[in-house]
This record gives sequence, structure tokens and C-alpha cells, in this order.
Amino acid sequence: MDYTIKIGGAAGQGIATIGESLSKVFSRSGLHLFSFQDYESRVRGGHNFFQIRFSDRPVLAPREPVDVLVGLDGESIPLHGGELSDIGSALYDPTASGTEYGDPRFTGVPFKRLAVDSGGAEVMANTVASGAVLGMLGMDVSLLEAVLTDTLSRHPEAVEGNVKAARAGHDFGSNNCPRCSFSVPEGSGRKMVIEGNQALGLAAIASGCRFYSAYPMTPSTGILTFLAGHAERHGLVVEQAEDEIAAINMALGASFAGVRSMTGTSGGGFALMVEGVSLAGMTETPVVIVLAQRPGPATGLPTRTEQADLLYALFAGHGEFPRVVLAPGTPEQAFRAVNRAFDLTEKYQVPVIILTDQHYADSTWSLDGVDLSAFEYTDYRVRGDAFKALPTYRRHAFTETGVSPLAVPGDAPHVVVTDSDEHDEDGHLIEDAATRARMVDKRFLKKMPLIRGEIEPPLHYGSPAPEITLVGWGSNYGVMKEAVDALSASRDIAMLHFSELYPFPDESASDFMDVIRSSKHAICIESNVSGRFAWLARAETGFDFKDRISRYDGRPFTLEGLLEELDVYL
Amino acid sequence: MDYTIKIGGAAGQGIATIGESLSKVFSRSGLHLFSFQDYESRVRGGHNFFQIRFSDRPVLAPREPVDVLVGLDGESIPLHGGELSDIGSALYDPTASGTEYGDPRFTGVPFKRLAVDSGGAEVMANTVASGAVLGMLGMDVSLLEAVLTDTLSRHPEAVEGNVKAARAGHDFGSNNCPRCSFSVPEGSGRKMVIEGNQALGLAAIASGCRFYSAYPMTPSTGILTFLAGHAERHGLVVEQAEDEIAAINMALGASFAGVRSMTGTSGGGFALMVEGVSLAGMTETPVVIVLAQRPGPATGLPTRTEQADLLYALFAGHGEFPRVVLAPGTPEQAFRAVNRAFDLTEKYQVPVIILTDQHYADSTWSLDGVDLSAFEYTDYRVRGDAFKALPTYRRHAFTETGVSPLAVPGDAPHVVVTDSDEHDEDGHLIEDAATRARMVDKRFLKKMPLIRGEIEPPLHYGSPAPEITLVGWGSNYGVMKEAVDALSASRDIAMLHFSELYPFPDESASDFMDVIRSSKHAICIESNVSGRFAWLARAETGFDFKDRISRYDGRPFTLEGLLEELDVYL
Amino acid sequence: MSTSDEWRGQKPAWCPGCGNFGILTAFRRAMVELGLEPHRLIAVSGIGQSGKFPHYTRCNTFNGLHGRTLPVATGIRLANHEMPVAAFAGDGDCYGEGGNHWLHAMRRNIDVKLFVHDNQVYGLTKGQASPTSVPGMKTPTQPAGVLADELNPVAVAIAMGCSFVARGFSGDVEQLAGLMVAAFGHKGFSLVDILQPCVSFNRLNTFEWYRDRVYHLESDYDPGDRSAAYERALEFGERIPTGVLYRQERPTYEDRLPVLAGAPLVRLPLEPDRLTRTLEELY
Amino acid sequence: MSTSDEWRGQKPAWCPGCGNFGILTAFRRAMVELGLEPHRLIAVSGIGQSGKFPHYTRCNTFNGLHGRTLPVATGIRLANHEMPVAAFAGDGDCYGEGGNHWLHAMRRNIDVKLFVHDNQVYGLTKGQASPTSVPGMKTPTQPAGVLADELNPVAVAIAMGCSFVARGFSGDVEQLAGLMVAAFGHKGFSLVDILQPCVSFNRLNTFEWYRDRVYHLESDYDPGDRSAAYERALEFGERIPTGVLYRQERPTYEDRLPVLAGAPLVRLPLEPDRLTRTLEELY
Ligand SMILES: Cc1ncc(C[n+]2csc(CCOP(=O)(O)OP(=O)(O)O)c2C)c(N)n1
Ligand SMILES: Cc1ncc(C[n+]2csc(CCOP(=O)(O)OP(=O)(O)O)c2C)c(N)n1
Ligand code: SF4
Ligand code: SF4
Ligand SMILES: [Mg+2]
Ligand SMILES: [Mg+2]
Repeated sequence: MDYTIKIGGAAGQGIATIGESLSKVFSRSGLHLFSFQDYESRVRGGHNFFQIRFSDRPVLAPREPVDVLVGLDGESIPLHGGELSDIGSALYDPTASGTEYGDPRFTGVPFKRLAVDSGGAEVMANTVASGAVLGMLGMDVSLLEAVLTDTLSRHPEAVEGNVKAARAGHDFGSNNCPRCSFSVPEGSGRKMVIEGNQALGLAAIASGCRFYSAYPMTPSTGILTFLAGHAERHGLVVEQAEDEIAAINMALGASFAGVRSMTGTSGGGFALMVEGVSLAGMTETPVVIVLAQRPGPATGLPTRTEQADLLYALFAGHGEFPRVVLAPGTPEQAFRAVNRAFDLTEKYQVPVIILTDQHYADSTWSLDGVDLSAFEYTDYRVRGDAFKALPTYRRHAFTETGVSPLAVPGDAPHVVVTDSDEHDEDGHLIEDAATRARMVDKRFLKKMPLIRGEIEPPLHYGSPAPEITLVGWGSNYGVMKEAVDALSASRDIAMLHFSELYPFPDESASDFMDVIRSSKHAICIESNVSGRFAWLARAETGFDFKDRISRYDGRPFTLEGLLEELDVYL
Repeated sequence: MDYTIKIGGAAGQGIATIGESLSKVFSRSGLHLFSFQDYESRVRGGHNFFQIRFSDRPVLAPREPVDVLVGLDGESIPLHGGELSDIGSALYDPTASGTEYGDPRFTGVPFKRLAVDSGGAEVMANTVASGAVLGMLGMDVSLLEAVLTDTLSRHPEAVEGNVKAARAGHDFGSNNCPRCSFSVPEGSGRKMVIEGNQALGLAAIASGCRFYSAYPMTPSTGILTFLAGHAERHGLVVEQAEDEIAAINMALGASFAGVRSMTGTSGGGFALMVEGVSLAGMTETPVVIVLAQRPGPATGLPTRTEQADLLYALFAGHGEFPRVVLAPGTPEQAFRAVNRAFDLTEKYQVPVIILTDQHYADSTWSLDGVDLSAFEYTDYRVRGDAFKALPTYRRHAFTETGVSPLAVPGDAPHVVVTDSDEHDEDGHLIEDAATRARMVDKRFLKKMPLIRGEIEPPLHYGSPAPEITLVGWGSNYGVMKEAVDALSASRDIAMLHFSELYPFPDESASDFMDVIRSSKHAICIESNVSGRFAWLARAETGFDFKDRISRYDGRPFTLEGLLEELDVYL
Repeated sequence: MSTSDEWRGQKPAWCPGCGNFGILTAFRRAMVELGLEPHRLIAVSGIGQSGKFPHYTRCNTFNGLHGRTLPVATGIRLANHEMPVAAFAGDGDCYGEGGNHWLHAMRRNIDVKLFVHDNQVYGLTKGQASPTSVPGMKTPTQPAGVLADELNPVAVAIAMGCSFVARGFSGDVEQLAGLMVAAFGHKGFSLVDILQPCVSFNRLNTFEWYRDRVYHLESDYDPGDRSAAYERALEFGERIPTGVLYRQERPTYEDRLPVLAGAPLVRLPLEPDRLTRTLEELY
Repeated sequence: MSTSDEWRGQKPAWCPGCGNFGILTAFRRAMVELGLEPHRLIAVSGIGQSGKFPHYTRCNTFNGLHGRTLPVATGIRLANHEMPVAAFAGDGDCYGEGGNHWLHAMRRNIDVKLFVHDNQVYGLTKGQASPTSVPGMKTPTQPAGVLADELNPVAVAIAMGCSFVARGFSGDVEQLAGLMVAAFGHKGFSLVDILQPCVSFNRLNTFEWYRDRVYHLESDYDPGDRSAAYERALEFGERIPTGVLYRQERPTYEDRLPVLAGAPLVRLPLEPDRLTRTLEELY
């Protein structure tokens, strides 16, 4: 069983509410799901959709055929009617579309009228829609009732009407879809639903983050909202800064004062943080930066997806200093990436950038749960009595590893001094060549190999010695993995997924470059036009990807779309 | 003949004045010269020096042995006394150093007293020093007198005293340097002296630049000062912006309104321009950006030199769009680079970055003159009647080349519309995938090969099929060329100097990669720690430079220093 | 001469009922009243609901980055000081991201007309607090309410010596159109801060909220008195004055720049010969 | 308790005679008077001659980027609101490059003490005009003289409702030390704009120029009167008042932030168990 539901409508019509309710129903039933969103940069009107795929097996990527289409606006049927699968059916609102479609696959539903007639109110039309979908699927309405009761816990007066609307919709869906032949099996155990951005926020809290400063920018705003909403409970300060320059400098100030801190933005805001990234490099102040990519240049397509900022992230900031760039593609990878980001930034005192994109940020996945014990926490800072016990203290002392003691100012009579100018071990500015060279050796040459040693090789999935190797990174994880699954029966195929991009994994410590070099086709799959990763790989390994699949229209790869592109190699 | 003069002193003591006077004397005598400066980030005190090398043959790089050392402060002799050549002599001020040195190579000169005694004033001590140097060199003092008269043309009352001081110094130098055995031949024709930053400013004016906005930042400030000083004469607006963000956005505004515009900064300021670079990419607004490198990260060593920002410049800005990166190493290369920058940015409507560094910016060279007819000027814009004659106008029209007509708003009843959001041909914002993809094709895929076709291969100098090839870029031109000259007699050696870095020169259109690949040692010479160019070259060609020479203490390569490093390959 | 139709642009993507529609109506009316033609105006905007404004009328347009309207507008004026330039910004855009440019544009007195769509909230990014949001207002990113005091744009503008400071209300199209005409009539930097209800995200400062409070400055009010203007500017609570709060004649930046005394830069011919003298200075 | 010697730092690289020396003397005096110990203060600075300040005394120091003192200082205060934080900035640094942060730090009323070394010029980069440079002043980058009007920092601060606004003069060490003590005594954001002669680049606003003009605010001057304060703040010409121009008690940002009601962030223990509830919300 592997069904896709698409809910289309204008901004402001609440399609996300329908999507979220249905997602909860599926996940609480123990089913696996993956959803993603397609929306315009406006608040009301236009045409958006929310697409949920659910199954009794794990699902990780968008598919094209739609099994249930719900159209709240007039554009849904004309735009997406053709996407219906062989067994697919659509519900649409005849009032919104202004016409009745003759096609038997499309059923007109007077959502608002049903809501009112059932004893609810017009605004509950979306609940009718959710109920109708469950009816079509042959699923029990009680699941939705429970979800509504929970979601509306702060508005108990609204529960009854919504439950009635849900039932009315369910009845309609059950009785008015003659073609419907869906069969949804029982799932096992309840699951949670988590959005990409929520996973990042959660992992930051679990990693001991105490400070998050940011300026709103799609698609990173979800992190800000999530953390702001949970700040009091978890003892975080979440600060909306006046601009992104302030955001990163605040994060550095908080880090200097002794707490783990993070900031997040998208490409345009990251541009404004670039000088701060370099400042983190020079002052060796830990900081985690989430860069959520969207299509550029400039404002570009603010609500769409792209992977064009890899090299931008890699070289942002003047001068030379080590950094780490991670690119998780799923919530589980994000938990690990954020946790490692905090660990690495505190251990080596270098900035760590987490590269995501809109497709990751706004998608949701079902999870059995989150294993909090998997989060590691080592406090590398010198504080309190340990700091007091030091006979002397030099913030930028030369050491074997290049890493100097990072102390919490105020905790001991020693002073903690750092400088954006080149400085001596004490942190005071210098002009001489010898100290400069030693500081570069310390910051760059000594730390770099140690950091590289921490980086994990790409995930190798599929055939151990593949003929065809799909190579990619970040949010393309799911679609690549499913493509491998789809083709494994007939083909010797594998995926190498990089979620740790820089320092580039050491090819002498793992066999991934052998896999690539010995594949007949090593195909680099990226959501950008120029092949940023392919370029990086060539710079680091000399390997030149002759085969590349690119998508750069702002939309994510779908399983069918990728399989079609792969066809020429099969 | 190839002598080096070093003038050492504290900031504020006027060593640059001495250096500039002597430079004019030499260049007006028809001699060739190269000078560079070493100074601290302070206004008074500390220790700086100004070093001039002059010869009857062209000279292009710093050398280490000093023939005449002038010390105005107490530190010059202890710091630089050991640098004297076999025939070298030093003058120092015994009052400033507080001691008299026994060494016969060091002569104490009471600069101030001589100034006063000769009928001048204490402030003319520097003129005494200049005169003394000429005396030691056996050169005529009348040359200096003429220079003083010209330089002081706005203060005629000061000329007489200075001339007297010059003569007194000259007498002293002629009579008190028993070891002096210099012999300076006649040069031919007068020459001019030009500083790196002046060459950039001059070329901008000659290329039709009408607008320069910048925020002061060493080592780019010289461009701002030069252009501000010449703005009225040449019809330019030179605007000191409130910050670098404003600087680049003003330049883009001016360019949109129809004039050629430029901005300049260093690494930290460029960080703040990064979003604007991306805006130029999206709106296809021409702009030239000078990025004058200094050692980073962050504030680093503000008055020193480094070449660490190549990849930073190359990937600055989110999203994908073409750009050009040029890196001149001499004034002549700068004339050409700036002129080409304006031509390419206007022709292809992509940002062009000129990468220099402090060593280039603050150095001076002698030139026979500037051939103004070598500057090319093609106006690619649609203006006035030509614009009026267009039946319709679409700012971002799809064309064969990807280049759309760039019109001057106001000149015709058509409106000119552009947007930082993804847009249609008219410049209005869009959301659909198809237009997005076509715009990327237009901006990136169509233009990129055309721009690449314009890029010149590196300059190949020396042996046509060398065993040893020195590969480098930007300001290392002079020192590499002189190293080739020094070793050519005994070795099969050549240099490949890249002054056009991106798009990377097409290896199929020229034989430079063959030269590199067939050399026994292809040595990449860069003023940075990690080998930014070497990395770029590998990404673009797959070639991995096994041999690299790096300097990253903030100081330029000297000829002797480079030759010593090359020794292991010989 | 122009007609309202000539100033009609793309179909607005604003929410139905948004205060921005009133601004658009007032603007088109003002343009017709001024007799400006669409190709003889350059509109600059940033990013936000306000940033879309120029697309919804029709004129030369540079829709640039969030927060960066004023430097772009300044560059345009310096390159062509014969073209009128209007800048459209949001409150977040102008007083948040672009606050520094705002201060310095006022210092320069560059002849740009700045219209701030002040909805006291971040509209396009869905409801976060802006610099003018009222303290205590709860938003998804300020769940405990806005903690900082609100910025009073007209008071700061007067303290900066901004040469034309007005406040309008998008629900009072007639007055607003008049303020726009006055701003274009003024020689120098002109700020019109426009109270603009955001019906989707600002539940506090609604049309009603504004309507209950706004009043026109008295007909005998003297906008030339800086101290009085400052006092009136501080009035933002139970009563909110609208109209021209402050106005001062002083030379514009363009007037003060010697090189702009003649034709605009964009009309100057290339004169390479002048370089001969500059070169001579280097010998 | 501390002694002046404990507050002695690196040898200053300022020009002999620079007004910064007076600020340094006043600061060390104020620290001793306040009984602060060097490790119990965090100094933040930007880039410029003023940016070097913390190196020339001795205390915890974050010498960050040009223009970015205030966000760094804000981050520090939020992470540890038990530590006093002083920010040292130049006029270019604070009102030019960093103008936006300045506006918003005042809005927040974050408890940071800001000392602006206002020499009305860019010192470290050798004499370009700053936002407070007097119109007409000629510099290498303003050969026709400064064309924009100068920014009046204290007037803008008062318009922003900054909770403590003072003006000092580096030639009046005694008063200046007192203003510093008062700034530290005030709860909330405190601006002390310090007139600081630059003997190398500012030939207009010299020691004498300032000395001829400055006078202490009368002993009965009431800094609680915002309108009067605004009037006095505008006085910058023949006569320039020094002292505390404006002062207002209002809650600091730290006070308003619910999560800072208890121990500072830097002291909070890791409590992963609290996440169980947050996770439950996702089912
Ligand atoms: C550098 C940058 N940061 C953030 C954003 C995201 N962003 C777009 S509009 C906006 C705020 C909009 O608020 P406002 O300026 O008040 O305009 P409104 O939508 O309310 O008219 C933000 C934060 C951006 N586009 N660029
Ligand atoms: C982003 C950035 N731009 C420019 C500079 C160069 N810079 C250093 S100090 C300075 C101005 C100094 O003036 P001010 O802030 O008034 O300090 P002062 O030296 O006068 O004390 C500038 C422009 C820089 N360091 N960083
Ligand atoms: S979100 Fe607010 S400001 Fe934006 S269009 Fe809607 S109502 Fe207007
Ligand atoms: S340049 Fe001016 S401000 Fe800087 S140290 Fe010298 S006198 Fe002081
Ligand atoms: Mg707004
Ligand atoms: Mg200053």
C-alpha cells in the first residue's frame, strides 16, 4: 500500500490544516508517511498544494501519481486532475471552481454546505474535506475525531462542531466514491510526525543549545518559530534580531559568554552573515549556522527549493579558517547533524554550517520516536572551579592540536580576551610576521587534519559493487534511496549519499571513491544547474562526473521524475 | 645597476614623503623603479618602512638586500641593519635611536639640526634625508629641487627652505659616506610613477566609469581617494556610503539608471556586499567590484597582504549566475583588467570582480606613459532615440545569447522593470517552474560559454617547454617573472601567470595545461596557506599541484625569498 | 499628463481587504494629479508585501533586496537627477533590515520620496513583530509578546532633520494622495509613513483601531516648527495625527554636489582627453 | 574592589595627544570608583581607534568587527545577565556601519553601557568624514567638503526613547568619569557620546574648539523631561551641553524576558528530560 493524497487550494484556505490532520491520523494509526508543500510567496490567493504519501512501509520522497486529490480552489482540478493514478479520485468544491466536471473520477462536494448542514460552521469546511478523504480511503472517522479533539484543546467549544463536520464529510466520502477501492492496512504502533525544521530545532535543544538568534526568512523561519515556542520550557533565549548581521553577532556574543548558540537563515540572509562567519573563524568562537537553501540568485523563488549554495557556504568569509558543512536529508540525519555540529563547533572552535533546503525544511516524515539518549553532550568549555584552578589563562594559547582552552568569562579572576585582528596567545592584537604565521598554523594547519578525521564517509546503500551509482547529498536522500529500491531488482545499483560535505570525507579512509571510479555510471544528482557538489568532488578528488542529473526549476525531484531521467543509463 | 633603498620610521614621520620624492627623482631621470610599503594599522608611532628598488632595467619585485638604509626612528638600524648589501650603507638619526652605532656602515645624521642650520625648519628633516640619499648615490640634487618645487606648488613659501635643506642633506651624503661607491647611470626619457590603486582609478575613468561608491577600507581606500580627487574634472560621482551594503546597492542603482559604475572594498566589506553581488546576478545589472585582499579572517592584519579570497570571490552570492574574476598584477595589467571588466560587465550584464591585494594596491611602478588609445569603449546600452525607436521593450527578453537589451529608464515611453525575485521577460515576478527554468537557461547556460570564450589564457613567459613551471596569479607576477629571469640561464624554466581567473581559461583553446602537465615540476605559488588557486585549477582541470610554495605571514614574496624556496627544485 | 489607466499594473497578490490597496489607489491618483508619466518615474522597492507595490502599478521599477531600497534609489538619483524617484518599503524593510540606510538618506537629503507601508508587522513572512509593532503583541516568534519598545519613525525622522515628514493612513485615500503629491512637490528627502492595516496578521492595529485614533493636523498647524513637530510626532496612542508633520527647505544632496551642477551623469559624453592632465600629475 | 593598576593594559598605539587618552583615564577612574574587578566586566569593541580601547585597559574583551559592537554585547548580556557589559565604539563604527544596531539596542533597552568615542571623523582609516562630521569639512574623500548634515546622536537617542543619554568630553576627565559611573549605575541601555578630539585628522573639532563650547548642564536640570532633553540635545554649535541629558526608568530587556527571571543561561543545567513533553506534542 502506497497512496498519495494531494490537497490543493489558495493560500489562506487552510490546506496545511487538512494535511496536518490527515498526517496525524495516518501516523497515529502506525502508518508511515512523507509529505511536502508547494506554496507561493503570498499570504492569500494563488495556488498551493500539500501532498501526503503514506504507506505501511517507510516512504521518503514525493511521487507523481495522485490517488486522492482534494481541490478547494478552482485551479486544482485543471492543474492536477491529470495526475490521478489509475485508481485515483478527486473531490472538488463546485462553488470555488465555478463549474461541475463531467469526469466520473471527479466528485463535487459542497464542503461549506455540508459543514453547516451537519451542525458546524462554514469555517469547518476543511474538516469536512479531511473526513471525506478518510471516508474515501475506507478509514475510520474516530481517528480524526481524536486528532481534532487534541488540536482544538485550547478551543473546546469548537470540538463538537468539527466532529460533526468530520462525520458529515466521512459519510459523504464513504458513500459518494463508487470508484474508490482503497484498502488501508493496520499500521503498527503510533508514530509521530515531524517537519524538517522541527527536527533541527528539537535537536538543537537536545544538544544543549541555549541561544538562537535569527531574522525571519523562508524557509528557515520554522526553526525560529519552533524554538521561540519552546524557549521558556527549555531555558533558551530566542531573539528575533534587527537583521542577519545582528543575528550572527548576537550568537557569537552569547557563545563568547559561555552558552551554545545557533543562528539560521536562507541564502540572502546568510550573505549578511558572511563577515560574522569569518569573525567566528578568527576569534575561534563556536557557532552553528543553519543555511536553508531556496532558489536564487537574490530573492529568487522564496518558497521553493534548490541546492545551489554548497560552494557559497564552503567559501563564505574572507581569509582561511576551517569550517564544517553538514547536509542532512531526513529528520534522523538532522538529529545527528545538529548534535555533531554542536559537538564539533565546541570541540574545535570552528563554525559549523548545516545546509538544508526548502524541500527538507517544509517536508514531514513519520517517526517511531526520538531516542534522546542518542544525543551526546560533552562540555568542552573551561568553567567555574576548573577555570579558577588554572594558574594562568591565555584564550588563544598554542597547543599540540591547535585548540586553545575556551573559558567562560567571569568565572575566574583571569580575563578572557579575543580579537578580530590577528592576535597573540593572550588575544591582543599583533603586527609581526612570526606570530601571524604561527596563528595560521594553529588555526588552520593543526586543526584541519583533526577535523577531517572526524568526518564520516557517505552512506553507501544498495549494491556493494554497483554498475550504476547515484551520488547526491542533503534532501535528495529520500528520492535517491527509493530509486535504488525501485531499480535494485533489475540493476546493479547503489547510492552514495553525502550528509557530511566538508571537510570532504577522506577517500583514503573509506572506499567510496573506489565505488564511484569503478561504476560504469556514477551519476551526480543535484537540485542546481551547475553541479556544485560535482565541482567540489573534482577539486577534492580529481574525479570528473560525466553523468549529471540536475533540476533547477525550484521543485523537488519526484521518484517518477528521477526514474525517467535515469532511464537513459539503464 | 639595481639598487634598493629602504626608509624606516614611525607612522607619522613622513617616510612615504621621502619615498615619493626619491621615486619622482628616479623616474624623472628615466630610471625604472618598483616600491612597496610595509606599515602598521596605526596613525602615529610603531615601525613602518618604504622600500624603493630602482634600476636602468625594468624592476618588478621586492628584493631583500638593502643598499641605502635611512632610519628615522630607533628601530630601523636594529631591525634592518642586517639587511645591508655588501656595498650598503645606512643613515640614521642618533637623537631618535638614542645611541651612536660604532659600525662604519652606519652614519649618524642630525637630520633636524641640518634642516634648521641650513636655513629651513625642523619639519624639513625629511628633505634633508632625501638629499642625503641622493648625495650618497652620487646623483645631482637639482633633480630633487625640481620635484620639491612641483610638489610644494601650493605652498610656495615652503620651497626655499626645503631646497636649502635638500642641499644640506646632499652635501652631507656626498661627503660623509666613505664606503659609498654607487654609480647611477643616466636613464632615458622621463617616466611616471603610478601606484596600484591609482592605476585602477585611472583605468576606471578611462573606461567611462561615472559612479564609484565605497566605504573606506584598507587597502582599497586609495581608489576612493584617487577617484574623489578627480571626480569633478572627469564628471564622476564618488560617494562615501554609510556601509558596504549601501555602497554596492548604490552602484547598482546608478547602473540601472544608465551609467557605468564601480565599487571597491576589502574582504570584510566584500562580505557585506555578497547579497548585492547576487542581486546583480539576478537583475543582470552591470557592476565592477574591486576586492583588495588583506590577511584574514575577520579584521586580520589590515595593512598587510594576502591572496586568500579567490574562492570567496568566486562563490560569493547565493544561487547560480555567471561572473568574471580578474586579477591584475601590474599597472599595465590593471589598465587592461579594468577596461575589460567594464566591457564584459556591460556586454554580458554579469558582475565582474577585480581581485587585487595590499601588495598590489600600495606598490608603485615606473611607466613610460599610459596609452589612452588602448582603452576600448563600446556602449552596449539602449538609449535615447534608439530606445524610442523600439516598438516594444522587455528588460529580460529571451534571446539567442541570453543577453537582453539593457535600456536607460526614462529615455523612451517604454518602462524598464527588473526584480530580485525570479521574473518573466518583462521583469515581473513569477512563480511557475517553466519560466524559472528558462530564466536559468538564459542567465546561466546561454551566457556562460560566451563569457568563457572571452577569457584569455595565462601569460606564458620563459622557456616554451619548461622543466620547471612557476604558476601563479595577481600580484605575484613581478616576483615570479624576475625569478624566471634569474634562473633562465641555468634552467629550463617558465612562468604561467593567470590574470583572468574565472571563468577558468579554456584549456582546449590554448596549451597552458600541456605546459603544466609536461613540466617536471609545476609549482603553484600563492600568498595563502591552503592553495586557493591550486584548488580551483584541480576543480576545473583535474590537475593536482603536488608542488606548492605558500607565504601567509602577511608579507609579500621577495625575489631572494622565492629563489630560496625554489632551490629544492633545482 | 497621464491617466489612471496608464498607471495600472499586474493583478495584486495582496490579501483581499489589505490596507495596501488604499495606498495603490492614492498613488495612482497622485500620479495623475501630478501629471507624471509612468516612464518618467523610477520606483524602487524592497521585499515584503510593500516590495511588490511597483508591479501593481506601472512604471520603471527596480524591485531589489529586502531593506535596500534607499541606497538603490540614491544611486539612481545621483546617476540621473532629472528623474523623480520613489521608494516603497515595509516597516520591517525600512526600519528593521534597512534602518541604517534610512538614517543616512535623511542626512543626505537626497531627493527621494519614501513611502513606508507601515503595517506594524512582517506581512509577507507571516506575522512576526516588526520594529513598529506594539509592545506586548504576541506573534509566533514573540510568544511572550513583543518586548522592545516600538520605533517611532516620524519622531526619529524629525530628530534626524529629515526635510519632509508626513504620516498618512491607507484608509484615508484622499488625504494620502494629497500627502504623496506634497512629497513629490517637496525638494529633498521626503518620508511618508503610511499606517496600513494588515488584515491577515495584525489583529491589534486594525482599520478600526486606526480609524478611532487618526485625525488630521489642524489647518493652522505649522510644519516649520521643529520642536512642535517633535511633540506632535510623539503622539501615537489614543490619538494619532496625520498630515505633514515637519517640513524644512534645505539644499538637496544633488544641489550640493558640484559635479551635478550641469547635465545628469547619464547624459555626459566620454571625454578621454581630460585624462591627459591627470596623467601629467603622475610624472 | 579594584585598583587603577589592575585596569592597566597594553601600551596604547594612539597618537600622542589623542583625546582617547582622556577616555581611558576616566574609565579606569570610574572602574575603581565602582569597585568593579577586571574579570567581572566584559568589554566589547569594534574596529577603529576606539576599537583598540579594551586592549589598553584590562578586562574580558571581545574586540569584534567594525560596526558590530552592540549585537555582540546584546548576545553576551542575554547569555549572562549577571555580567556588566560595556561597548566601546567609534562614531563611524556606531552611527555609520552599525547604525541599525544602535537603533535597535535602544529599542530593546538591553542593559549595555555604550561609550562612543565621537571624534567626528574616521581616525584609523586616516581622516574620511564620519556621520557626525561637520558639513563642509574637507577630507581626502570629501574634497568638496562634507555634503550631508551631521547626525546628532543624542537627539536621535532621545527620539528613540533611549533610557540614559549623556554627552561627555574627553578633555573633562572628571565629569566623564562621573558620567561613566552614572551609566553603570543606570539600569538599562546607556549611551555616553564622548566628544573626543582627533589630533591627527580633525582640524576643525579640536580640543580648543570643544573647550570653547562645552558647558555642564545646570545642577537643577531635570533629565526626566523628554521634551526639554530633546531641545537641549539639539544644542550643538556655539554652545554644547555636557552631562546626563535624558534618563528614564523602564524595564530592561533582560527584565522583560521571562526565561531570564532566574539564573543566567550560562548557569542552567542540561535537562534533556524536559524534551519528553515536547516530543509528545508531535504525536
Ligand atoms: C536579507 C533578507 N532577510 C529576510 C528576508 C525575508 N523577508 C522577506 S519580506 C520580510 C519582512 C516583511 O516585512 P515588512 O518589511 O514589514 O513588509 P510587509 O510584508 O509587512 O509589507 C522578510 C523578513 C529577505 N527577503 N531578505
Ligand atoms: C566592514 C568594514 N568596513 C571598513 C573597515 C575599515 N575601517 C576600520 S576603522 C574604520 C573607521 C574608523 O572610524 P571610527 O569608527 O569613527 O573610529 P575612530 O578610528 O575614529 O576611532 C573603518 C572604515 C572595516 N574594518 N570593516
Ligand atoms: S499579509 Fe497583511 S500586509 Fe500582506 S497582503 Fe495580506 S493583509 Fe496585506
Ligand atoms: S588618528 Fe585621531 S583618533 Fe586615532 S589615535 Fe590618532 S588622534 Fe586619536
Ligand atoms: Mg510590514
Ligand atoms: Mg571616529
